[in-house]
Amino acid sequence: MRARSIRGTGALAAVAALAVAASACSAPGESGGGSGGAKDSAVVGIAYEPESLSPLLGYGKDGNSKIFDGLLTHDADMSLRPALAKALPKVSDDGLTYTYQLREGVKFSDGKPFTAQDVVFTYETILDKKTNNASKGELDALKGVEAKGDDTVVFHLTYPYAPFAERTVLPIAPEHIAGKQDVNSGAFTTKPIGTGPYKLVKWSKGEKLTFTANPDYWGGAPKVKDLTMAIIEDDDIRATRLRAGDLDGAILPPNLAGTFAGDKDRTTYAATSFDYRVVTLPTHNKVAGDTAVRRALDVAVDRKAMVDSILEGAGKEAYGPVPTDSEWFTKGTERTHDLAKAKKILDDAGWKPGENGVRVKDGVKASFPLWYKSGDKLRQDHALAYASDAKKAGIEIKVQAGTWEVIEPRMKTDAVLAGGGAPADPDFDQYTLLTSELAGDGFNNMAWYDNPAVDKAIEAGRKTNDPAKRKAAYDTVQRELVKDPGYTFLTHIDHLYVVDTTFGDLTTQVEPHDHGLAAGPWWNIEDWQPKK
Amino acid sequence: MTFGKTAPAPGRIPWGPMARMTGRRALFAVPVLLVVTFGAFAIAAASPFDPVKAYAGTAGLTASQENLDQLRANLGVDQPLVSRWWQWLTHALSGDLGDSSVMRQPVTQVIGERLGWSVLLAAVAFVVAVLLGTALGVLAGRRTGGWCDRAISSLAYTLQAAPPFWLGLLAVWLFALKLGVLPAGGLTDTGSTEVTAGQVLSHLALPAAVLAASQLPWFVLYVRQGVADALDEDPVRGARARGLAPRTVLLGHALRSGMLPVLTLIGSRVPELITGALLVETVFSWPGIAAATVEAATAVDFPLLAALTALATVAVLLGNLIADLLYGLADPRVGFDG
Amino acid sequence: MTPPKHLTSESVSGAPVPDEPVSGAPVPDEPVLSVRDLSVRFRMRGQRYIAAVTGAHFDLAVGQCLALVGESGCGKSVLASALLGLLPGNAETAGSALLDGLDLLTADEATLARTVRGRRVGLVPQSPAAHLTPVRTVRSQLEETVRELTGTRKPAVRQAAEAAAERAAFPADHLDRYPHELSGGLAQRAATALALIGDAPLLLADEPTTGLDRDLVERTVDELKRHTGDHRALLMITHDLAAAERIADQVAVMYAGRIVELSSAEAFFGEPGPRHPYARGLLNALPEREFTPIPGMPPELGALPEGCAFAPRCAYTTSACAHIPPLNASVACHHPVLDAAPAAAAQEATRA
Amino acid sequence: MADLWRRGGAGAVRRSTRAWRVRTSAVIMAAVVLAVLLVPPLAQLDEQAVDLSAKLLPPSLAHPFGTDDVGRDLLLRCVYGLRVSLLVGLVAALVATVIGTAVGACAAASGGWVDRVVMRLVDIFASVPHLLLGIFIVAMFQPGVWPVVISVALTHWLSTARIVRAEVLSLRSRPYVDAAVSGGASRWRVTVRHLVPGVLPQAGLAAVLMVPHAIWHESALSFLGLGLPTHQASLGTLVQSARGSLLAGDWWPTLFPGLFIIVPTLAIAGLAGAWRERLNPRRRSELTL
Repeated sequence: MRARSIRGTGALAAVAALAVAASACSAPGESGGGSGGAKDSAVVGIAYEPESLSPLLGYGKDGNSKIFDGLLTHDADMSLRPALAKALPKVSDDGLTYTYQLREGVKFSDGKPFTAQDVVFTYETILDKKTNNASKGELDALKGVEAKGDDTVVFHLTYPYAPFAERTVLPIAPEHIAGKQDVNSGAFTTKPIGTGPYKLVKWSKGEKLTFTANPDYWGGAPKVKDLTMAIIEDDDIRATRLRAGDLDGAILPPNLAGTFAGDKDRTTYAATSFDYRVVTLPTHNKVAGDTAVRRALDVAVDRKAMVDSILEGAGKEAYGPVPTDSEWFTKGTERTHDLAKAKKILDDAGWKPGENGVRVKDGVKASFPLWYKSGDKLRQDHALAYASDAKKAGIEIKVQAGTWEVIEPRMKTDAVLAGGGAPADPDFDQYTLLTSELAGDGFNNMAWYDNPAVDKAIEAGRKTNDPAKRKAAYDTVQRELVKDPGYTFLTHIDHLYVVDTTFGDLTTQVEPHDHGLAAGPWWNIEDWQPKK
Repeated sequence: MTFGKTAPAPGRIPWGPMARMTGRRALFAVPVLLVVTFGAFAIAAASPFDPVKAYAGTAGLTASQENLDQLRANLGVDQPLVSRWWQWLTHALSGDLGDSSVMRQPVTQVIGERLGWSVLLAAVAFVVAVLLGTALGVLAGRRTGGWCDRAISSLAYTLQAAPPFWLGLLAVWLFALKLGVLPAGGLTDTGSTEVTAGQVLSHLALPAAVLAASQLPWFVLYVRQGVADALDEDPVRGARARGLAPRTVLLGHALRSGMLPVLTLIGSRVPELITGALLVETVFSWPGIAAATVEAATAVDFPLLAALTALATVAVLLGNLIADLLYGLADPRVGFDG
Repeated sequence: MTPPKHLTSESVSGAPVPDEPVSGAPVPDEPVLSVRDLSVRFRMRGQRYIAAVTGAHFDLAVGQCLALVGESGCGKSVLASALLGLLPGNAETAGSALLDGLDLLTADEATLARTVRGRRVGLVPQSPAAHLTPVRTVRSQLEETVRELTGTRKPAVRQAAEAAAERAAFPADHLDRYPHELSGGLAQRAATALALIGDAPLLLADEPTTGLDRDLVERTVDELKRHTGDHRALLMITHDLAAAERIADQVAVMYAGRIVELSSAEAFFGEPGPRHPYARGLLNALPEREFTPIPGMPPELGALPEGCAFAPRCAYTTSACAHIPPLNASVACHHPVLDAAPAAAAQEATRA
Repeated sequence: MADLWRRGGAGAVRRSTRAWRVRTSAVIMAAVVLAVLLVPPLAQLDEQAVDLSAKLLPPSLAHPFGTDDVGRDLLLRCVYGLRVSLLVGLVAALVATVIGTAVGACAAASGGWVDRVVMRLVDIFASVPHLLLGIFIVAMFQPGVWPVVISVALTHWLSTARIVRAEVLSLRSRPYVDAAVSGGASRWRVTVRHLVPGVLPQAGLAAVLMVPHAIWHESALSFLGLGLPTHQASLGTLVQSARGSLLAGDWWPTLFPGLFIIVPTLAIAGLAGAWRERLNPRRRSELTL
């Protein structure tokens, strides 16, 4: 939506300039393509912008923040690799101590050296109650951080939390700057300094973030010198501006990405993801809380049609939070579309066809509302398709739109078309989505799902480092979800990015639901080798 | 009326009366703005809108109650309506219109950066609409009931019924997608580092054309009516009887009298122009103030919305003033008394 | 100023001689305008027609002034419009009006605009201020007319316009005023100045004295007469008999769209006086005469009575009046008033 | 008497195409009303029903307007959209007329400073662009059907108030009102019993003329994402949700809803124009839209 901003009196000056037919005036932004040689700048269009750029408030917590580095980072296969740490951590046998050796000679972009104290400061600040970090629960297992000299950091856990190393991708903030400011509102939240491959030049809120390469980056200076991330919420406008050559790359929904299919100058990348779309079936709704209804809906829904049409093939059918191609997926839990079976389940459970084909049981009509966030076309289309499928089985689902402010208070009884997904570890999704103690806790466990067997399995999975035991635990969860599907998982959606071919062949990571600044083909933009 | 008064010296602009009229209008604007801004606050107060949650954004959804309460106190939302309004007003007078939550900038900065582009778009569209509308209106009004009139009037009525956003979308489809001759939106190519007049002009063409098309019918129909009526009146009869060429009669007499009612109503077009700009800027992602208004509304950005509503009111009053001044200048029978 | 091309004796002599000279009026030697059977009707909704002028028939010679008199709504102004080709779109005409060999009724708009209006027929309109465009000064409209009618170019225009104003005795220091800022007399002079620019052989004055006070009326008509001189003809349409008496050479009386009497001014205002009962009634209504108005109201043109239109108001009505009387011997009446003798004689005569 | 008549006037002929226009408008409106009333119960089709296998089909015999990007028939969607938009427009126009009539009648009946203050407030209200005020109201009250109706109603009563006030003032000078007043009736009683019925035709005309405006506003708000939810068919949401398809080159989901706004608007304007001519024969030159 927001086009390039025009600073200060620039706009008025331009009016005047036009009036006298002058040729040019000050530029609206400093980004943009170089005029010759290898393209050393990139402008990419993204849909959301972060609320803050401070790692202490949650920015870049899943790694890859461009401005910062974590102790570890992910490679293209989502395997952990050392970053600010010299190597992967040494884990004690009881799984309660993680020891990291730090990389030497790393400097923040202001020239000050990076030390173990910065790591301790970062983690301790996040855990501080006064810090408004919404995801501090992810470090629940962490008891304390300890610096041993300038180059060693030791983490002590309260319980052996299996995926802990995955959490240490979070970016490290400089104590000498952030430590002197109010953590929640200081200048650091908008003008961050880090060790990462790029330095922030300017953040025009709601419009774009401009970065320039960090020439002293410990991993080598990036070839793409200038990086602009244009924040364009509206998909149509993003597509239009990409087509107009305004942007070098952009994330697009499937239907719009499809319009670039024949474009020789642009390549479409489909990043597989853990990003699922799901219908919550609230336990406290008389219809949606009924196991028979849940099971019927689970087989009545035509996931393949959704993938083929709504996602234009860019995605996979989803049967749980774990995508079917993940090593954590439990083979055999796929549900095929079977309308007859759905009807039989309902018939057997006593849901008899009533007026207008809507089933009734004990005077209760098989009908419930389904909310989606207004303006989200992908969710709207999923919701409408789901409702159409349900109708065929005799369940009436009334699709409603609203903002989160409207939807949130209704989540206890009304179904919601929700999304989520974190690829790093199965615990990340399943713990928040399915454990009964998180029922109704904000956007955690929105369906108030309550299954003791699942609770037990999740608890077991997160507290052991033994891969076999973990696999068994998550298999249990996925099998329980077949028996009592408190959510109808619909699809895992591929994230589609259309990028100018001059940047060569790019790669993508497996992406989470919440694709931040650094997801997409530009996850490793510091390593790009632009063509001439 | 100035009947009986001594005639003003020919060719001299009556600055004095014009300045006095401007002054009177400025005085009238004060209560209008007070009422409008107070109305905005009253609507906000009556609505379920919670400025605290709006300020906190999505973080507000998960923020603790304690946190929200603190924010509530900081924002002064606890105070009664009148004192909040008064506070806003006094701050506004000192140039502080608050911070826009959606743009994450001070409201004054948002306005400063975007107003110029909106004025450019609106002015170009308005001038095109006036010129083209006058030409078509004269063509149609010259011979009402003729095929030319019917074609032009039908087109005008149809254009008037067509929503500008729909016209805009079709224009994008045709000119940007099918023909590929004009850019579909924005102000400049993002790839370039300068705002060049050429780029702005090519990006301006479609939105200005669509905005002009949305304003055009009104001008066409009023000029047509004005010319047709004037053609039936004595001054034109007199001019024809004098043996003036038809073109002179049409342009020098019928049009000049016929344009008068149009002039008086030009001021009333400012709201319509703003309405059109709201839609056109959104369709073409023109970085103007109207597009910002829509964004502010979608995100319930009250400080920005309130300021922009007041700004729009000022624009309307200004439009009325300019129209009346023009009318006074164009028609010597009318003074500057209003 | 260049003299208009058409004012040559050749073209005037080329005009056809009227086929049926009207008796009772001084026969003009050089008819500038000859009107034959001119009728105008308006087409209304539903195939209805309103006859505004029916069978008008007269000649007008150089140096002559014809006063066309009648109450308002009798069709006088429609006749003037017809001569200028300024009738509204729903009007239909019949007959002819020859001016310099050109039939004004059949001429197309381009001919009328380019060669007739302003150039061969100069109009001094009714309510002259209203016939000027209100948003332009008198000077600008004078200069414009000078430019278009005489082809004078830039530097000379200003002077030519001032000369034109001068001719009509319009004061030069009022040239930069707007029409609404002029007094009635000055507006009249401005209109006259405009009408004279094209040096037209026929001046058409449509109610030139409406709204003026007595002194001004006299001055205005005197000026018109002066401008007519001996090289122009003046057709003055008026309801003001006193004004007509002052300058007219012939008088035509119109009632309900028809010319009911056409005679020399001498005979009309002096002895034997008007012969049509209506004309007589008009004259007698003047304050300096009997000061007795004609009873009743003139009929609406859309709802004319059968037969003689004046019959319902006429003291002499007989059964013959059920038929429309033709214009014989300059009067259209079945029982014209022959002299000032009692009407009874006339009545007797027609009954016989 | 001449028997050969010629067209005499060089001026324009104003041939009346009015009757033709009124007839066409009436036919279109009748079709619109019938479609809107009858199609939903007769169609027995769920306009929300998604058929993912039939997405974005161009216009054909089976789908005269084509289908949208989730395979819904656009003709059906347009009819439903028109139904919703028309309903919103009607209710909004009705509410606005009631407000306008009440305010106008009260101002005129009270006279004096009340009249002046009220009409001054009306002037001030009129200084805020309609759509902007609508946007403001909807933004504050969350998008939805009722906020849209309210915002359209609250921005459209001004002209009705002015018309009604003027009409009441002119009616008040009529003899029968004088008679009622001298008969001892109170000012309010006179207003309610004698004046309000007298202004109803004008108010009704204003209401009808307002319907296209209201539809227009609804569609504009919906298009901006501030009106009805996008899955609910209204003419505005249809254009809004067609945007993506249009950028992909599929023109029909955008074209037809727009025509559904234009055609009824013209038809209503045509009928209301005829009505206005009957009410105010002398003000023929006034424009109808």
